[in-house]
Amino acid sequence: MPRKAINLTCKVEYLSILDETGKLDKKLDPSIPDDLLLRLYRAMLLARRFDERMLVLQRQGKIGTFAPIKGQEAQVGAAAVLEPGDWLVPSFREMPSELWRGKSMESVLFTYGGYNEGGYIPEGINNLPVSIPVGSQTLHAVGLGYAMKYRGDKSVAMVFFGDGATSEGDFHEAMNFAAVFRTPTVFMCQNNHWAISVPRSRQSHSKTLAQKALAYDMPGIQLDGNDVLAVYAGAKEAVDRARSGGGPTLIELVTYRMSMHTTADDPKKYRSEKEVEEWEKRDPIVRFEKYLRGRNLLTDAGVEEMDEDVRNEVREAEERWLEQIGKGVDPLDMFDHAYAEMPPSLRAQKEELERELSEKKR
Amino acid sequence: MPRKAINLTCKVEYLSILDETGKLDKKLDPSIPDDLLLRLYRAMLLARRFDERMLVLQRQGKIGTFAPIKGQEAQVGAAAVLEPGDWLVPSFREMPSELWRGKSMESVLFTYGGYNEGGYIPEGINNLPVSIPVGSQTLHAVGLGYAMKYRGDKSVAMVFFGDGATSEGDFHEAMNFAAVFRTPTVFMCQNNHWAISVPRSRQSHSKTLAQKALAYDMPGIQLDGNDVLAVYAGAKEAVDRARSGGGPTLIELVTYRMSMHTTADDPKKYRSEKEVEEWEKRDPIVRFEKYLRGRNLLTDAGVEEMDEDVRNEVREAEERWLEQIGKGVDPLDMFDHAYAEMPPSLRAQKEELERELSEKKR
Amino acid sequence: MPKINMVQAINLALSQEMEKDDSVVVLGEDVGVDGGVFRVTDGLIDRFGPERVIDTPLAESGIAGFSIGMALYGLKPVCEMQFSGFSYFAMHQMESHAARLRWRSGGRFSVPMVLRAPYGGGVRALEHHSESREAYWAHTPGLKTVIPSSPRNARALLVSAIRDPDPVIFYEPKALYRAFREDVPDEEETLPIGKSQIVREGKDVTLISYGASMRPVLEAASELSARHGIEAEVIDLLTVSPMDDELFTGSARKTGRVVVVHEAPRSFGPGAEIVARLVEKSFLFLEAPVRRVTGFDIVIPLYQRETEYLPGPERILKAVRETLDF
Amino acid sequence: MPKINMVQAINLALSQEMEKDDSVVVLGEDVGVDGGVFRVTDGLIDRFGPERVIDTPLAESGIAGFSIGMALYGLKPVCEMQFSGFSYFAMHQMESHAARLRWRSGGRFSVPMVLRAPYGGGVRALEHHSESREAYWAHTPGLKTVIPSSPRNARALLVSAIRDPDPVIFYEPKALYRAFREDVPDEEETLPIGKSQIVREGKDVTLISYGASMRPVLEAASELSARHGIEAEVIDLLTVSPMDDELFTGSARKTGRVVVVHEAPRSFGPGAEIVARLVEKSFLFLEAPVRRVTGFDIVIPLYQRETEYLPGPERILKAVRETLDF
Ligand SMILES: Cc1ncc(C[n+]2csc(CCOP(=O)(O)OP(=O)(O)O)c2C)c(N)n1
Ligand SMILES: Cc1ncc(C[n+]2csc(CCOP(=O)(O)OP(=O)(O)O)c2C)c(N)n1
Ligand SMILES: [Mg+2]
Ligand SMILES: [Mg+2]
Repeated sequence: MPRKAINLTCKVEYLSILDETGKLDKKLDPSIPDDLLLRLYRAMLLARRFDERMLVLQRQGKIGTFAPIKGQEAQVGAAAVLEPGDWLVPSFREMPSELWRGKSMESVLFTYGGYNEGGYIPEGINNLPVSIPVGSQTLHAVGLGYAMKYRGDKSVAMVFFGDGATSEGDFHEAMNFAAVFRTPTVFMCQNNHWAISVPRSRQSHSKTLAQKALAYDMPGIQLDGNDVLAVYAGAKEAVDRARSGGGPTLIELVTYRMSMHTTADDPKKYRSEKEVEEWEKRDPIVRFEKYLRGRNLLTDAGVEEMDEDVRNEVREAEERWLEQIGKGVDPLDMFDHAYAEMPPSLRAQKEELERELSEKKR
Repeated sequence: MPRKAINLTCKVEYLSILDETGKLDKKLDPSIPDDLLLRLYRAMLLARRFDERMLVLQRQGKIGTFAPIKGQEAQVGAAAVLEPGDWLVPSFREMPSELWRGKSMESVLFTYGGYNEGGYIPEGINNLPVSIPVGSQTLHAVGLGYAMKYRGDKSVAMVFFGDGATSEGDFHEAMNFAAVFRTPTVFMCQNNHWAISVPRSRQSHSKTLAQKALAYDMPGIQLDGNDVLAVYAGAKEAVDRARSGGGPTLIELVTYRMSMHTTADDPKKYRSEKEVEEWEKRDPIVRFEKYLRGRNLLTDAGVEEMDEDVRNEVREAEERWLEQIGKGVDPLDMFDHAYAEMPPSLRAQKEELERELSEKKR
Repeated sequence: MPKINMVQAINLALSQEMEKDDSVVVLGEDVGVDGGVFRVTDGLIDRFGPERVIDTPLAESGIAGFSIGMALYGLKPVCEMQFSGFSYFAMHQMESHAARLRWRSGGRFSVPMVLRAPYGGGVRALEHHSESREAYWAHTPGLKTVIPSSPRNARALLVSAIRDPDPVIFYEPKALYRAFREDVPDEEETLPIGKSQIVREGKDVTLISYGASMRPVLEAASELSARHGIEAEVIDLLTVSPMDDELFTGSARKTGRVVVVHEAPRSFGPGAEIVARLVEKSFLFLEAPVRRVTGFDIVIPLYQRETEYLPGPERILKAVRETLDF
Repeated sequence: MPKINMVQAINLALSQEMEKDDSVVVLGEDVGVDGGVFRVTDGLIDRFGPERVIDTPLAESGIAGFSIGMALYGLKPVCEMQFSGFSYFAMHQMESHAARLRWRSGGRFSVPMVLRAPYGGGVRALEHHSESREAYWAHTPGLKTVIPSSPRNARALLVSAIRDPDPVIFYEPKALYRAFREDVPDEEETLPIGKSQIVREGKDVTLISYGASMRPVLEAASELSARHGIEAEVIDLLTVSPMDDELFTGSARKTGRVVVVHEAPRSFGPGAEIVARLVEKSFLFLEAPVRRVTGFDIVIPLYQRETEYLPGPERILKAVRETLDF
């Protein structure tokens, strides 16, 4: 046998539907109903306003360190493809998707405000809580997917993670398991170009992140992550495939972290203002708004009204949160939910703390 | 921007030079000098005989569990490309390569015989000791490579691992680091088609293992791993590239584990005799021998003499080993080399054992 | 009641639970077609099919994380780490997720998985195949760590572990896999997780141990009784964490003298926690320092030196004598 | 002598060692251009270049294994785990290789690396950013685990760790990073690894702690002296493992009463080992049970409940009083 080329499927495509000016590529129009378009727009706006508000709250010391999502609001296009029975497996930059799927803003404030209460997600909402150890949650989405298949449920697990997460071993193991077991898992990589201070180009030597799918003979695609229509269309294709037994997909959303990594971070140390400005031109909300205005689905008045409405919603959530935390917390709660049933030695520790706290009060 | 194909380099080739009948593809002949060809043959034969002998020793209870390498002897073609200043980073199925690089057969017997003495490798031989945790050693070869570059040494680290190892997160992290830092690392995957009972086809969904290089934009190639000439040629290309600053390469050696996983394993539980027979036809030694005979580099007498010679070498090593272990071991040695300097509390433990052993003697 | 060994007893627990509850799935490296490198899962794939007895790719973190995902969906995965020496690859999944998802989600989610792993020395194995690092898991809040010592309690504990609503680390003393047989009833049997047992009553000294070390401990206890007329009370922890200190602190109050035995390295090992609890709860009753007979603070040597590393009956006897003579 | 905080002190140790020895390299996530998320490595990349101050991809096992490889070649890598809560991703590399390669190779190879990681609570951080799991490392044979408690000893210990021929886990109490300043001489200063220190002499009770907990311990000691005339002897372990028990067992022999303090969960934590050593070495001198004032056996709560989780001066005082009243 001579030296011969091995025939491999190497297709990795890029999809963008709305350009930076809001112009639609008609051939690619996913034909989303008008009301869904408006709901998507509103969800993006809500996420933006909530994010802005949290930055204020953080600067005022009312909440602790948090991870802004500014610029990555088009992710809701992916969440919007999911059915209620599907599962969302977020990392820490999916607030927009989590809200879309029914998580409350209060619970986000609880978490960032240092209250474990934020982890609770009401029965019926199939979102996992935020996963902070980078990349580790990808495996959970594969296990969920396997279990869905095992149960004969036609559901899908969609897991979000960053460009940095693709460097973790867990990402690789998850991709491999998903491909081997053909689980209904959609890998949604938010390539926002930075992992704290490390640029995408130094995170991996590969030209794209989508092409990492080739290592597993899994479909991989790169989407314009600031174009909610492309995100929706690409996610839909992957979710439909997964649901119909076609197995997993790796999606790379090409987007940008317009704000700091977290509020503890100073991006000026490692990236240029110019780069940020370039990306500001591609703001997913501005672009989408232009498109909707062009289609007369939005008007000046409509935008203003919606913005007002969204701001109210944020304020009301904040107020509810303040009221709830105003009641104070019981530190003894920290022992709750460690186990289904509290082991005796843990009960003893709880009682120890209880005694200490009551002595302190006296 | 429309849905468009991303232009990626997707070349993955397969190289075989000697076919199963020992026929050479002249266009691809790496033109190895005759004496090296004979040395390679002898090394393969030595490895085979030593492997066979160890199986006998194991069955006699003289050594413990060991991992036979039968069928994977052509790996020495890769080791042969290395300079003494290069580093070999083996897993547990590289006995042939380790011997080629100067490790003694006694030390192998020590290890499998349950003596830690086998781990010691004389100064000047740049082999790491055998690494058992699957895939984990790949990272060491990347660190070695980085350090070589950092020191301006024109050396190369070659790391061996199995098909199963490609599933581990560490393999992925090593590939990524190597590509990002462009380290002089050659990843040598011995795809012997089985990871204990799990066939290659269920270890990964990808058509080849070599294509995993595409995820890192790293050169990847598949070699006929039972063809020592192909192994040599492919490894040389990769080593030369690494040495000249061209960065890492992933090589997949397509070979076969002709024997059991370890002596604790019964392959009949999971694979057919027929499959094994198919691969026996592709025996790397038989094939190479045919070629060398065809070129009149080997004759009946020459083969017999060499075999005799090799068997003697194995016997002598075994005798030396028996002599050395015949002197008995000092169990207190177990405390040696835990640290450069023994911490006081460990010294106390050693003294404790010393007292116990001396009381026992009395 | 058939007499079976621990491998068969674990197999029995798995197959009966799988029979009863289709949410129980078994997964790991070589657990399916091969039946496990120790044959613990032998025959399960034939009975329950490859969807429920899953040969996974070779990736421990993958296996653990994948199991967590399954468990979140309501399955009860019993995953195997082929040897406990490779379970550290999965440490972060267990520490950061399995142990915490109930807490993190305020009770909404739970991870009812079992992570099985053969541990300990004594089988002439290669490096990494003989370690005892149960203390890593025991120190991890949110996990339970269980270690059986006989076929019968292995079977009963594993059934309880599978039914437990929280993640359980189930360390199997591989030295005992085929060491002896015991009557194991075919009918359902469970053992409460979090409870230790007195396996031999005595008044002179308390021996506390678990898992593989129970054999030399019981041997030493027999010898003490037969040769020296010393009656040792022997306690089998069974659950290492959360630790049941009621039983052994009670025994210590009676005997006043305690020896703790395990294979794990001494420092920062489970024995230290036992001593600390004894001091906290039975200080005034202790008539001699508590002795720890354990592995040393080094990597367990390859097998030629293993016997001297492991706490055998002689070392235990010596410690007991010294404790009594104190 | 300039007064500097711990972040600056660690930075000083790194830069001076890098200046002296070109085999010292620094690596980790965001340690280069960004200067580290806590600014510990600030400015190093400008002075020593990106080949020596390496921004790695986001992979902890990768960072550890890569460091091991470098160390095998003779470099002295100082790698950072951005938070100790993510260091478990690297557990297997450290347990299976860093800790063993000297032993495995019969002394031919060594792994002179340092793994730095900020640990502990008290900085209002997110989940996984406040843990104390030093016991995992302390229980691992072949590693050394070092935890400073002040700018000056942080600097000196880190220099010693970098020069140590074996792998050292260097846990940095992030609550102390900027908590106070201390005179740190510009000239070389080292502190022996494996040695503890008496930081306050006393005769009534011995307080043993390390790292972040040294602050509340010293606060409690001052209060005991000022308000109650009780003189506590305070011992700073500095090295958690291999543990220097000479010093603290000696102190216990003097005071007869001991309280151990750490943030790590109590069970199977470092405090247990301290108690075990006390029992082994100063049993007859102990006049009261040794008390452990520690984190609880649960995941450290998010920051609103963190103060109650962490062992503060009040809990320490209460334990001391009870120990004295025993
Ligand atoms: C395993 C792990 N290592 C390190 C960290 C600290 N950390 C938090 S976010 C982050 C960067 C993540 O980058 P990326 O995956 O691109 O996600 P992004 O923050 O850009 O959304 C790092 C290093 C972590 N949370 N988990
Ligand atoms: C991390 C880890 N997990 C599990 C094992 C047990 N084990 C030893 S070899 C092996 C299969 C390895 O397969 P492969 O990588 O293909 O190498 P081969 O044995 O075929 O040479 C397994 C599962 C191990 N040594 N290390
Ligand atoms: Mg990112
Ligand atoms: Mg293989």
